Amino acid sequence: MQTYPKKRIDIMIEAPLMARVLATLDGNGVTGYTVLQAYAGRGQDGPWHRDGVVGRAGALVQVFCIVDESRMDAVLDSVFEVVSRQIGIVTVSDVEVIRREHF
Amino acid sequence: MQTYPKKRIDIMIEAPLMARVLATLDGNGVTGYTVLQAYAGRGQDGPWHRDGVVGRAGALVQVFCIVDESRMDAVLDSVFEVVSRQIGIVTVSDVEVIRREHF
Amino acid sequence: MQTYPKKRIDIMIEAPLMARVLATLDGNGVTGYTVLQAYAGRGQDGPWHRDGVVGRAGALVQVFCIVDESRMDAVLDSVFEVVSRQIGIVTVSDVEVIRREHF
Amino acid sequence: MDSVLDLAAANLLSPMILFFALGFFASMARSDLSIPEAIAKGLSLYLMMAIGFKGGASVAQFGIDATLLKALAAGVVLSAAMPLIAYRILIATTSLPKVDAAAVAAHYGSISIVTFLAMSEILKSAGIAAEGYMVAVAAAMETPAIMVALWLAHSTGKAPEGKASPRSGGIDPEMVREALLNGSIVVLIGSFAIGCITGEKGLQSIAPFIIDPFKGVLCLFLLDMGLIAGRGLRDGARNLTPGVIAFGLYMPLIGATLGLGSAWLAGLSLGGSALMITLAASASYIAVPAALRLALPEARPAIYLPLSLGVTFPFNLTFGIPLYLALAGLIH
Amino acid sequence: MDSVLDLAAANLLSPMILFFALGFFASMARSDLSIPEAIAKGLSLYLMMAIGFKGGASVAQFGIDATLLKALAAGVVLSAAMPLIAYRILIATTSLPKVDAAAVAAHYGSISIVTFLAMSEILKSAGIAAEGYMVAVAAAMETPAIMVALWLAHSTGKAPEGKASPRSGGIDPEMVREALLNGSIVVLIGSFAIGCITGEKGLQSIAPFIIDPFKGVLCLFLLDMGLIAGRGLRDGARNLTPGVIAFGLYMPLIGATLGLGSAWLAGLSLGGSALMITLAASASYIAVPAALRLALPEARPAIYLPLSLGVTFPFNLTFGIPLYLALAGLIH
Amino acid sequence: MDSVLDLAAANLLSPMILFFALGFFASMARSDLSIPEAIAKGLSLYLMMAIGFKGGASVAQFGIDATLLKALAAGVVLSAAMPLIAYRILIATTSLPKVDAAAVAAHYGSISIVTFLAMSEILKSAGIAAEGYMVAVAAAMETPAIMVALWLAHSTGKAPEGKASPRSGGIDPEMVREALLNGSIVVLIGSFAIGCITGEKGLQSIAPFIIDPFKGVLCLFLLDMGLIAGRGLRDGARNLTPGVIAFGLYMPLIGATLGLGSAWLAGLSLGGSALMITLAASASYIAVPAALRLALPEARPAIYLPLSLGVTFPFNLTFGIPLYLALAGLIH
Ligand SMILES: Nc1ncnc2c1ncn2[C@@H]1O[C@H](COP(=O)(O)O)[C@@H](O)[C@H]1O
Ligand SMILES: Nc1ncnc2c1ncn2[C@@H]1O[C@H](COP(=O)(O)O)[C@@H](O)[C@H]1O
Ligand SMILES: Nc1ncnc2c1ncn2[C@@H]1O[C@H](COP(=O)(O)O)[C@@H](O)[C@H]1O
Ligand code: NA
Ligand code: NA
Ligand code: NA
Repeated sequence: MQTYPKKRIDIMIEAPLMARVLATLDGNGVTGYTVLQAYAGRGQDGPWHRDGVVGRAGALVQVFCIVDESRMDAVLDSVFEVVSRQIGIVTVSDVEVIRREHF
Repeated sequence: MQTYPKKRIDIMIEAPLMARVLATLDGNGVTGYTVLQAYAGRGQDGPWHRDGVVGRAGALVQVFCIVDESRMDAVLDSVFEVVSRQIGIVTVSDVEVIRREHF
Repeated sequence: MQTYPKKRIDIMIEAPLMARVLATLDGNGVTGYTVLQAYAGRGQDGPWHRDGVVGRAGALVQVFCIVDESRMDAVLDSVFEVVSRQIGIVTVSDVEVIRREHF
Repeated sequence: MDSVLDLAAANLLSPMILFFALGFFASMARSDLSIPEAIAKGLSLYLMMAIGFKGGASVAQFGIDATLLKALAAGVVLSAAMPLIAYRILIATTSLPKVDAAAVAAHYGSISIVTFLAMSEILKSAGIAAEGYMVAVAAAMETPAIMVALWLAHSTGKAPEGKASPRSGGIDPEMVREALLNGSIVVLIGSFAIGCITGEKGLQSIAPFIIDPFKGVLCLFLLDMGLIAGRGLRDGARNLTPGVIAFGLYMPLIGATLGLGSAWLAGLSLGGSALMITLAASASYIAVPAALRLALPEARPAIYLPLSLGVTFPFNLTFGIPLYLALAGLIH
Repeated sequence: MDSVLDLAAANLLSPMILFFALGFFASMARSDLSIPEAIAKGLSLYLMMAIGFKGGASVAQFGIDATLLKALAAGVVLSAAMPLIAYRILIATTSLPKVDAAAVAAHYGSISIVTFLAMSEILKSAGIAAEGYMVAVAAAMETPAIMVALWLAHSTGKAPEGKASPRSGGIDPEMVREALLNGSIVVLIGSFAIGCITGEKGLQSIAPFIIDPFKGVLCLFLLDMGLIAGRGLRDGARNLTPGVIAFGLYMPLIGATLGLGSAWLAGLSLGGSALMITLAASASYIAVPAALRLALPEARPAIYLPLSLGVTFPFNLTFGIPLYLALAGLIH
Repeated sequence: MDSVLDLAAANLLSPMILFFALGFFASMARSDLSIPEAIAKGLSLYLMMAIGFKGGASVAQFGIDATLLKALAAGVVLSAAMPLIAYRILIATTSLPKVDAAAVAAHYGSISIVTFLAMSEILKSAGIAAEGYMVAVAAAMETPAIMVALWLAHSTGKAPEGKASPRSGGIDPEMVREALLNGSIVVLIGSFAIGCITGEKGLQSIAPFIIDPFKGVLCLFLLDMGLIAGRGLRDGARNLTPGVIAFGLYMPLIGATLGLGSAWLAGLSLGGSALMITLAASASYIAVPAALRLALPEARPAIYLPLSLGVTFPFNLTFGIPLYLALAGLIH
């Protein structure tokens, strides 16, 4: 089956920041994104667990977004601007998609 | 540590379609798969959020499946048949595994 | 935007084993990790579903961890020691990160 | 007429409707208020269990008669007939593609159990009894509309079959099984049966769980429905033309009229008639969308969901309910 | 004998058992009905909290005596002894590998708190009092069986140690700590202690939460247990040989007999004896599986889970409970 | 003085505090007990809904007077003034960087609704009435402190602006909207309004849901708060210097004193004064942290969360509440 190379951007971010990151992606004309809720983790600031957090702060979400390579730099730049002052991990990886029109 | 190259297929699909996609994977003899529940997202049809959806429709799940390259095309073809009329995003990426027998 | 190559290790593991895997990662000096909760799946031992499981046993979690290539083998070795007798799938893939200091 | 207005005012100022309104306006104002999916599902299970059990226990107490069968038959016929009417109206008055028209029509043939619950509470407050088996009628009305709408979509020939595999279109038996065994129906009918078997004694033993807090739980659930309906309307309104929105407001009235006739034919009591009218007037937003995503994926949820959830549901809850009760009064 | 049959019929037709059956058959019929994990966990916490608190408050009211210590000791001995018996029977009558036999044995030494709850409700309906501290006995019986089974698995030498690191086998102290501090036990014993401290007054202040709706919540929880048991049996039956299935049906009777003896030795009341018998007859499906996945990963959950959940649990709930109550009657 | 000690003892031995302690020690002992996030969120929604509704219904019954406005004004002034005081103290007595000092200060200006709930229950048990609108005062006190703290952080010029975009710093209107429309406040104020509208009659209709089980639900919720507070302290204690911990213990007393003055100025009743003192003494751990992560990300949650949750909250719950009630007695 014919596949097409794209980039997958993964952004781990604190839940209270989610709306801001999504607005940034919207502003960059990405065709879509998906959010997963993380369950637990540990970083330099110590461990956290979804069931042990009050309110929205503290828990992380993972936003991912499949984009064309041509758009990648613009997206990364503007996402980085949002997450630079907060907890946030951004990774990029290679994927192949089967429907080109979608991205 | 010795690792072996495999393919990871990720299928984002509406929850009501999940059973059908899993049956397709079963029918293709994959050794296993795992499903994650997505939390929120946006696509061409607008945004959705798990806490704002009634019933099963609307929310997405992400099915992933580690397969041997030799089996990949067969799996992609039959998955594509199921998702072609619905919302569905399929990506393929390279991974290395540490237990060869398992896949 | 400047990115740096790292490795992403994904460990699918039964929930009761989670604490042990995380302790192993802690012991290996990884800078952090994140856990997602899986929703359903199938393997050689048959299917499972989060809503159909009593207690902690049976459901899977996915631990992932971005590490520098230099540390990868040590992490894999010690993780493998923990999961070798249990259900556990470990994959490794290439990612690029935008903040080098973090890993 | 006076009493209808009184009823309407009383309904609008009841905690149930006010909590719905709170949710609706919170969504509209983009508050981050949300009820976790698991809690919403739990509340919904509770409501199905409680309403089913109470219906069954009441059947155990008062017995059943031929009316039950007549009411069931009337319900099934209504559920199958309303999509045909709705479809024709949509084709005639809007520019919706046929496949979307069929999908919308399915929603109006089927029912909204929450609207039914709200009417039950109003009847209870007003001290009006109703046939306990109306919950069985509600369950029976969920699915026929889906089958008819699928037949409409495929027989009018315009459903783009494209490269679709045979099993992703048409009415296959697996889909019928799924629709009949969907979780809510199983709990509703199962609890109804358990209520029938264990009767008044069973009811008493679990009354502090399923009866006493019922209305309060319904308020909390309606808060969530308000959030979802408001969000649906906020995100979806731009996809709805004025003709389609109007349909979402007058179709319930057509349904109500048909429901009135059926209630009269079946010989239901005042309370039973009000419930039958409410079922006919209400539109599905759970069972039908889930079934259509599988069987008619070309139809756009962005049309049918905001229409059913954001337009018809709030209309029924606020203005419909007192009106339907008044309508039921016409034949009693 | 008459009254046993009456009791059995009353039990089978109680809302609790009927909701369990509803869940069981819904799973068997592959309905998509499911109760979200978070809700199931919340219900289970509620049940632990309520039963613990009530037990404690009753101890505060009626005091404790030497029977408490005797009952605790009897429970611990039973929990440790039953795996030895079960293991021997399994080795003698089935072809299960030793490690699986040890794992299954652990389940039958430990207990099912839901079966205990169901018996408590039956006693309450029948107006039979029971010692409040039986919840402490239940908690004490959860863990010893696990230790004995691990010792069995390792001493019979056939546990494939392979390349396993030392900390993934054997009985390490960390594992004991985990088993003793597992969430359910902490809530059960903690609520028991709070009930002891705050007594009747504390109980009254939260009775509308922990007493009144208790039975209804238990029904909803049993609906979920039915779903899970049905699914367990559906997916797992093919892994169970007739000999193993038979064991899942007669082992509870052996346990019940031993429980009867212990109750008699400890000098428990009619209600307390019925609970002790039920604990001995019941098999774990929560604490033990979780512990074994860590400490004995070679044992196959595909054997022990369907057996405990899909065979023994339904058997105890439906036929066991009236039988165990009748057994308790033999010594009173 | 006697009665204060009695009150303190009664409070410490109430089921509420004991469940909190159970959770606290379970976390400390690293038990795996946890309450699913969805359940905790559901319980919290329930508590907001119930307390808001009851407050509103009481206003509907007893009417409002000028005291309402005075109490609201006093609350807003307190919430804005306390961060200024707290900030100065922290700068003078600890080595916290300015940005962390401002962040901590924000927490102590704002309020903890759970502490408020616990005080309400104590008042109810003691048969002391309180102004129903105190829930509105509570809502009004949540946000002003955040604004003042942000102004502090930015005006003292030491907030590292770095390469931050304008919208991630300062007080932007979007952030104010978010803080005012946050879920808990919307439910609290919305339910208060619904209580005002539907009054005693509305309250009666849902009392079996929002009144009867209230205290029991609060116990379960406090079990969870105990788990979270214990975990917060366990993981976070090493980040807190003795000076900071001391601040977490004496700042509530300063707040209480200011609250006492405000209650006196506003002319509140005994119960209302106790609630006002409690609000002033309590520290936020939900609304403020969420807002600060957005607006002041340089401030370290590892300081302010364990301090507010692990030190001040348990202190207020156990020793603070009886003390604040005694304080309120000084002006009545
Ligand atoms: N190397 C990593 N791999 C995966 N997730 C990480 C990693 N480092 C940090 N995280 C996640 O990001 C969160 C914040 O990290 P930190 O900013 O280092 O405290 C952690 O709690 C983890 O959930
Ligand atoms: N480029 C993308 N990257 C990640 N997820 C996407 C992307 N596009 C769509 N999605 C997900 O797929 C769903 C349906 O997309 P669509 O069919 O475009 O409406 C969205 O709601 C997202 O959750
Ligand atoms: N090939 C695979 N791809 C993705 N997930 C898998 C795969 N094989 C197994 N799994 C997951 O791992 C669990 C245990 O697998 P197994 O040990 O084969 O029973 C399954 O229930 C799946 O959730
Ligand atoms: Na209808
Ligand atoms: Na046992
Ligand atoms: Na304060």
